[in-house]
Amino acid sequence: MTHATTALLLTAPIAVPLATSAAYAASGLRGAKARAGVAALAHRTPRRRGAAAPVATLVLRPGGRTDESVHHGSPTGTRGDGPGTATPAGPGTGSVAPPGPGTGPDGSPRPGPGSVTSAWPGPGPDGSAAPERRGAGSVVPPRSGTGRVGVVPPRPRDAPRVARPEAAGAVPRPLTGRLGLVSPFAILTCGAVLACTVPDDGPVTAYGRLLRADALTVWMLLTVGAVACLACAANPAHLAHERTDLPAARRYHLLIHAFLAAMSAAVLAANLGVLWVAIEATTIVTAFLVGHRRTRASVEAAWKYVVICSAGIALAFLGTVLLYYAARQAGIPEAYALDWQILAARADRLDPSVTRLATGLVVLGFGAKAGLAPLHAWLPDAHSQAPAPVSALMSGVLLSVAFAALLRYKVIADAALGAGFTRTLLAGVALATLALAAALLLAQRDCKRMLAYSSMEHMSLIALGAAVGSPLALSAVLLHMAGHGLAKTVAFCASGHIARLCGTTRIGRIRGLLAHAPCLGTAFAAAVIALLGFPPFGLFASELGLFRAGFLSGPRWAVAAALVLMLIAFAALAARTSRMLLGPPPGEDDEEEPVPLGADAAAPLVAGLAACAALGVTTGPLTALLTEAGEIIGGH
Amino acid sequence: MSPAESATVVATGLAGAGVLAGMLLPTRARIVTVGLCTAGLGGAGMAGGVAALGGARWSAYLPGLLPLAGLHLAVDALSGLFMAVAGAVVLAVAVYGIGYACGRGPRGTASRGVQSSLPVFALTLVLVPAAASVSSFLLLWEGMAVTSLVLVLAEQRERSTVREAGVWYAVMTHVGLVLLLAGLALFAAGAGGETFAQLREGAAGMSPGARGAVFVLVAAAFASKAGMVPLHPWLPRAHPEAPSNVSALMSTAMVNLGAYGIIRVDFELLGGGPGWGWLLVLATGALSAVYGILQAAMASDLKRLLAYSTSENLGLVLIGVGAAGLFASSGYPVPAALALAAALLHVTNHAVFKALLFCAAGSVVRATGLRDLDRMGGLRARMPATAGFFAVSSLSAVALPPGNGFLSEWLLLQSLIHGMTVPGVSTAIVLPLAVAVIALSAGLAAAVFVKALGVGFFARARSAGAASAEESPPLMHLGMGLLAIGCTALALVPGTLGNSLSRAVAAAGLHGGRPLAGGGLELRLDRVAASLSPLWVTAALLAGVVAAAALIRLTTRRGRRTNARLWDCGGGAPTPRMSYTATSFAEPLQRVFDDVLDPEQDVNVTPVRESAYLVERVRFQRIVPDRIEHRLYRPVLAAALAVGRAARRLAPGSVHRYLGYGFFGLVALLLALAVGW
Amino acid sequence: MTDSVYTQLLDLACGAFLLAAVVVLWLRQLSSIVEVFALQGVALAAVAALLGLHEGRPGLLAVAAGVGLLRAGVLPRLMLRALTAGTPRRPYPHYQEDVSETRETRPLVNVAASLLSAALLTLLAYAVSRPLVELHPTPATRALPVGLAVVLIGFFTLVTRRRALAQVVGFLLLDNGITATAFLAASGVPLIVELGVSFDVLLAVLVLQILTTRMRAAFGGTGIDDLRELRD
Amino acid sequence: MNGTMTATGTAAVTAQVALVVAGAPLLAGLMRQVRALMEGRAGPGVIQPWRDLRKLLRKEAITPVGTGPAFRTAPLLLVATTAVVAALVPLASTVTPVSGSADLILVVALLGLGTVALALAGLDTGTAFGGMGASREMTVAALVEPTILLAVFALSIPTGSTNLSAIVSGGIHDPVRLASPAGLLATAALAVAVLAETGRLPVDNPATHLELTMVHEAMVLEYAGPDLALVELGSQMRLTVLLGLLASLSAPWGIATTASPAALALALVLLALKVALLGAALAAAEVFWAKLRLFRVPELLAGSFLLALLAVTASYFLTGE
Repeated sequence: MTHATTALLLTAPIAVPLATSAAYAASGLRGAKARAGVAALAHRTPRRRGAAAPVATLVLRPGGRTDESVHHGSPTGTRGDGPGTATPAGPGTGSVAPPGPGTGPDGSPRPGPGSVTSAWPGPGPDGSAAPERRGAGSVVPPRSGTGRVGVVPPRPRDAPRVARPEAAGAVPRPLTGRLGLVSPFAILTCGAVLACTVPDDGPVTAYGRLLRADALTVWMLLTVGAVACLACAANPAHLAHERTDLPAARRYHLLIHAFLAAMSAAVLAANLGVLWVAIEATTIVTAFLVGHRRTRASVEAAWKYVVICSAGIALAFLGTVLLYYAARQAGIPEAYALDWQILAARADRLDPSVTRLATGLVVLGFGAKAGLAPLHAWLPDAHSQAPAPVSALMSGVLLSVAFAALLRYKVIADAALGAGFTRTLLAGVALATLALAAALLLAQRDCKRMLAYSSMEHMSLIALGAAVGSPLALSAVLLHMAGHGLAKTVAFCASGHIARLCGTTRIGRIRGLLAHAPCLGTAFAAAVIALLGFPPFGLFASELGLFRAGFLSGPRWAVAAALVLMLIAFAALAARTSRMLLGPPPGEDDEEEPVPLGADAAAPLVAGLAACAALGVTTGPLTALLTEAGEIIGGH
Repeated sequence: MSPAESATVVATGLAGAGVLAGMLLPTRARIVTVGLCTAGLGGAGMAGGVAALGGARWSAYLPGLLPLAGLHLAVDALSGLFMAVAGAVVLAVAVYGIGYACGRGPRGTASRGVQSSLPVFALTLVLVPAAASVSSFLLLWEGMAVTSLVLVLAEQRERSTVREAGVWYAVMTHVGLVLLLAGLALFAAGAGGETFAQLREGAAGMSPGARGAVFVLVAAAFASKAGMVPLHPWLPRAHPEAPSNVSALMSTAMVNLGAYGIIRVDFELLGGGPGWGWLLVLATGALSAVYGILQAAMASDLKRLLAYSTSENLGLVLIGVGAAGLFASSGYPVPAALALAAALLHVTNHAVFKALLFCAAGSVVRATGLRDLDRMGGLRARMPATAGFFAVSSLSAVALPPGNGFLSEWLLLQSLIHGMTVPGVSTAIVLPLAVAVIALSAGLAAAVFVKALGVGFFARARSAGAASAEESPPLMHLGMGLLAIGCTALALVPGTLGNSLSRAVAAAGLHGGRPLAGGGLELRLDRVAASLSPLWVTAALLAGVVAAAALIRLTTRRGRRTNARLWDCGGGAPTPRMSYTATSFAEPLQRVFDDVLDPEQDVNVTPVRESAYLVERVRFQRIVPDRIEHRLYRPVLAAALAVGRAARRLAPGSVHRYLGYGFFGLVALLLALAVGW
Repeated sequence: MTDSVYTQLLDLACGAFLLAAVVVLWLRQLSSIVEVFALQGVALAAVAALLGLHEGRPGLLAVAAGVGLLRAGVLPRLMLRALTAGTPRRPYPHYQEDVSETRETRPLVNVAASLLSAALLTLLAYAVSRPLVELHPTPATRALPVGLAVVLIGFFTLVTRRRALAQVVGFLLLDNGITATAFLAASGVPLIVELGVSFDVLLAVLVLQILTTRMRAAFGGTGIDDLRELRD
Repeated sequence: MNGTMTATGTAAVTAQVALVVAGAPLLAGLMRQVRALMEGRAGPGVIQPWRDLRKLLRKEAITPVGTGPAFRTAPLLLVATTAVVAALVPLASTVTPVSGSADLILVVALLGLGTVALALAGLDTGTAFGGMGASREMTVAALVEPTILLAVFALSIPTGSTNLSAIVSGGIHDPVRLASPAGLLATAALAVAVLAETGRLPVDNPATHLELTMVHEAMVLEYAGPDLALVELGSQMRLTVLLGLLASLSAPWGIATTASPAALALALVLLALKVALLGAALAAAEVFWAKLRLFRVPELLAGSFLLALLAVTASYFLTGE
């Protein structure tokens, strides 16, 4: 491979998403010009057909102003119901908050149609504006037995945001459709090409050792690409169903692609400092994605997410700084003192006590980002509030990318300190996280939070695998990351559809999903079955490998304890899910027509499940890659 | 291509075709195609198994499948026996299943998910015995678990109890998996490799402690699959709630694999285990046998009764396996081989008659919508064929000649009686008790099946559903007929199995000669003075019946029988409500075993409004709960729920608290590092 | 600059740096807190500049200037803006003035206990950084505990303060501490990393500011205690 | 096995069956007569049961409405099983063509088959009496089973086989065995079990027709005419065979162990005497016994179970060395 090709391959996963992101940003500037065309399109396309349209053409649905205005015109009296009587409808919000202190004594109704609300990202227009009382303003969407999943009557809460039609700049639809999938495919393609060469030719670098791709990188790239493909394919349906207006949709796309770029950068970075910067960048980008809906709950989730993750990851930076200090004192020149490969090669010269401190901080810090205790608490909140595809991306790959960063440090620490220190640390963290997740799953009441805790469970398993540390365990860890990413993506995307269909994410209020919406229910059930670790899905193979390796070489007490805790989590997850899925359909009429799932919504789910199942059956051409990646981290 | 290999390939191919058909075809074609594919798969499995029993061996390694491990398959006579049994049952039940799901069958059974899971489930049943490495075994094992879970949930729309049963099943299965995974992984770690060949070699080098741990973990895991007390609660829930063809498979081929696992891993791979371990197995089997059949005696739900009877029969099998292990570990291979052969024969017999019982019960459930014996009755007249099949299988199940169940229990008793030659106080105490347990369970089994047959099928209909029952379609009869033929063949000429059983026993690592010497018409034991000629006994019985009938014919003045009213004590014709129900039938037994069963009684006296001294209504209720479940599982579940509720306080929503976790984590880490960790 | 003067000045700057962190814990008025934070930024820049002068690295001086600009200039300004945006001029300022919005009235741990905790945390920092100092004892590395202490104090602020802005300050204290550690330990991390980190910090503060605004719109205040809807 | 042996053996089997069939009513008559005499009554005479049977057999066969094949075949099966048992058990000779299959467990199971058939017939009538009888009968049968098998176990230990011919000839050749604690205990346990199996006092009262106490009679309440004759005959044969078995096990002297016809003839005579003696003793004892409450029966059976268990352990510990 020539130097230029290498550079291209290593840059593209970052550059293409960035460019896409920029394109979305630019389209906002050009929006005015495109608007006329979009309006025409909007009138030609009947609203309800959209959900069944092919993926490539269905990305954004323009505002549909006529419809919206109808909803603006709905009497505010119904919306102004007291919070106590209204049923929360927003996905992921289980409780109705009492009115905040600023509600105003008159309980002033929400702004009427056409009123100007805060523009992103500027501050709110006026402190006196009545706070958006989530829950209070939303009525339960009537359950439409004939409608397709997601085509639910519009949510009035969104209405004020669409209230400025003149701001609705638009990217022409076909463009956005392709654009949305370009960057995931770019990542996947680069990963695939590298997967062909790296196992044979060894790692490649570019830009003066700034970017580097070894087997671990390639595996993570493939995982990121695959999950991103699914999530981006699910985006259009999600946005359409959420009735997102164009600027918001554009912001959404912009951020998603920036997010992908940051993750690719984190995976490709050869320099630990750059790695840290990229991971922190994901926090910043996803903060807005978490808060995308701008409800009280989503603002809360975003705040917790940013504060906890930033604080956590700052600790990781402190650890990195200390490692840098140790490296400099070990005689590694400044330019290479954060270079992973060199650090790993010369780790035996690092001062043990400094490295120990650094490693502890890094485990704590990147552990926060990977959803591990003790800084795990952002995870259920953020995952339950983020839009479903974003939750999927965060849970599916962001956690893994953060953990992959941790794995890099682990190599250095193990070489400097011997395996004992990280093993104890990671095993402790893993067990604490697992115990926490299992305990909180036991009486879980919210569907998306349940999935989030399940992510914690799986991340702790991954951490346990890293604690075991043999090549087999590490290969299993990487396989687990991929399998979990795919399965969790499907689960989150399906949970998004479920939330829209049922108008709630409360487990207690969702009944008979398999009877009510068979396709959606089946997909969700299959995803949960995959997450529970049943064959033929990839998680079975990885868990099996992990426990085998654990009993062979690892801390057996930890592995045994993990098995017991996982049993508890299994029971909780199975019991909770069965509550949602099984039983007669919720309507009074037992013979009610089941709700079909649109092709565009179904495609990512089916693809994700198929990929996950394929991983469980065989890794095919990726076997060598997986083995080598396992040996990179665990091979000493 | 060896027969086992071609059987595996054909079975896999048919399973794949069945899955596709289950997903793609319209309802009726789907059911028929899936049924035929599954039946073919069963046939292939049976053929492969029989070939292996005949001495053919086969092994294969597919490195590309199952990431991180690869798939190892191997077939010997022991696996062959279980493959053949599973294949045969699958074949018959699949034919039955076509009729069961078509037409007025339960809605859920015909659905795509259920129909496409069925062939996979059948495939795993056939292939689990062929797995030859820890990973392959667990893969197939879990495949079996997940497909059976889907199948158990088939009728989830109709009854809310299905969900509960499904969760119990899933969780208990997972408990089993956790034990199994831990046990096998420990074994693989100790033996230094995960293929069965490596385990076999490495087992000798393991420390006694490790061997003991592996033994107990693995035995517990398999015991839970076999429905052994106290890991049984899934069984009386899942089997009744599953569609009957699925119950038939689960209650036979699947639970058999629990016994297979113990024989394969604890007996063969581990090279025998500690004596105390086998005592434990034997005790578990004995406990389960008595407990299972007692609960069956109390049950009035027909399928629950059959499920508990499964627990009993597998308990008997484990008594045999445990005894075999005990004898082998004391160095007496001859009685050990006999006991193991008895266990294997009982596995076979039980599979065939229990499948037939469940199929017949399914036929009743399908026709009447009833599982409650108290509300059945009179089905003999409405569904003669089903009643006949149920009678045949009941005869096998009650361990009385000329049923096939008698033969294996006879063999089991023989092995225990002759095991007294093994010295040791433990045998002197354990074996008589085991014999008593077998006898008690046989006696109770007689009561149980008299109840099931007599109350369920005889007398008169006690509900509208039973009164309007219609006979099932011919395909179901065909399936049941195949099983009935199997029962009969096993009952009359068990000697033909002699050589196969000997090979299977040898494959389990017992080279104590051939336990069954006789071939053909006689069942004669080798080196032990005992023999049995089931065919002659049956013939003599028939001759006796014919002679007695002839006697009546000759002596009676009028040849024709005349009908007459039942004696009504002069109080008008007895109504169906007066007849004995299953509950009343079981009442004496329940009083006898009062202390064990611990029934819950509830008397509600409602006085009339005007006066507290006048009674308007008295409501009496007595429930015989599963005591083990109540005492062992309820507290655990309650505690888990309490922990879950309490754990919510860990996530109170306060960002300060969340940051505090991190802060204290950091401080703790720093403190640990500062004090010099 | 002689070594002793350099050491004196460095210790002075570090002392000011630590003191500023402690004072943040002490103060209640949010605007004052921000001002103190700006002062801390100055001290940090001074540390960097002193190191640059001592080691004769002009690059480090430039970095010092940048750090000073960001942490003493841009970030405090951003925070002040958020603060003023949250307290609009009302026609009658004395009437219904919402004091709680601009003051950290009742922190989770009261001020006295906070200060004691800060003392303990500082001791912990000294204990922990012993191996760091021992690895390469110089005047700069001897001051390393200060950086760690500020990290811990920053984290403590983050945990105990109820106002959104106070939490932001806590986060920035944490970050300042890390930057100081980097300077003291190894004269700063490589430039590209330093740039990336600064950019990230800036963005993080921006994000937090925007979220504060949204919080105010949604909850009618910036009390973190109100954020308790998402729980199990 | 040479021709004469086969011939004598076949003759022995035939003679056994014939003796049991013909003698069973006589035994019943004898027992009733003994009882009547002891109670101070004249008694109907020893052959009264035969007269009853003849009377019943001549009546027309009656099928109660609503009963099915189970009801009709149960009497046939009862007689057939007992006849087969009579052929298998070495009552008169241990050298018969079927002695190889004369397994004690098989004998017990065959008797159980008869019980089950009758119980099903009782349920088939659909009356409260039938169900009640079946339920009680099966309860008792289930509880008797462990005792019987343990007794079998104890008896088979010295011989090392459950084959009845082997046990009996072992007893003939080694009489000490019979008087050993194990042998005595086992025989006692078996005796109790025989009482329960045959529905005699104190477990069941064959003469009662009171609802509260009926067990066996409740089951067969609907039978009439030839069917009832078979049921009666079957029960009497059962008693005879079991008493004969008890006699063979506890006092095997005189049973032919060779193929000589003379020995066989002597054995048959001795058999009749032994059974008559046992029957008379039983009848005499029944005069002094009261029927136990149904729910006290388990205590009795538990006692006999204990005896059987002691027998096994005794035989192991005392002879195992």
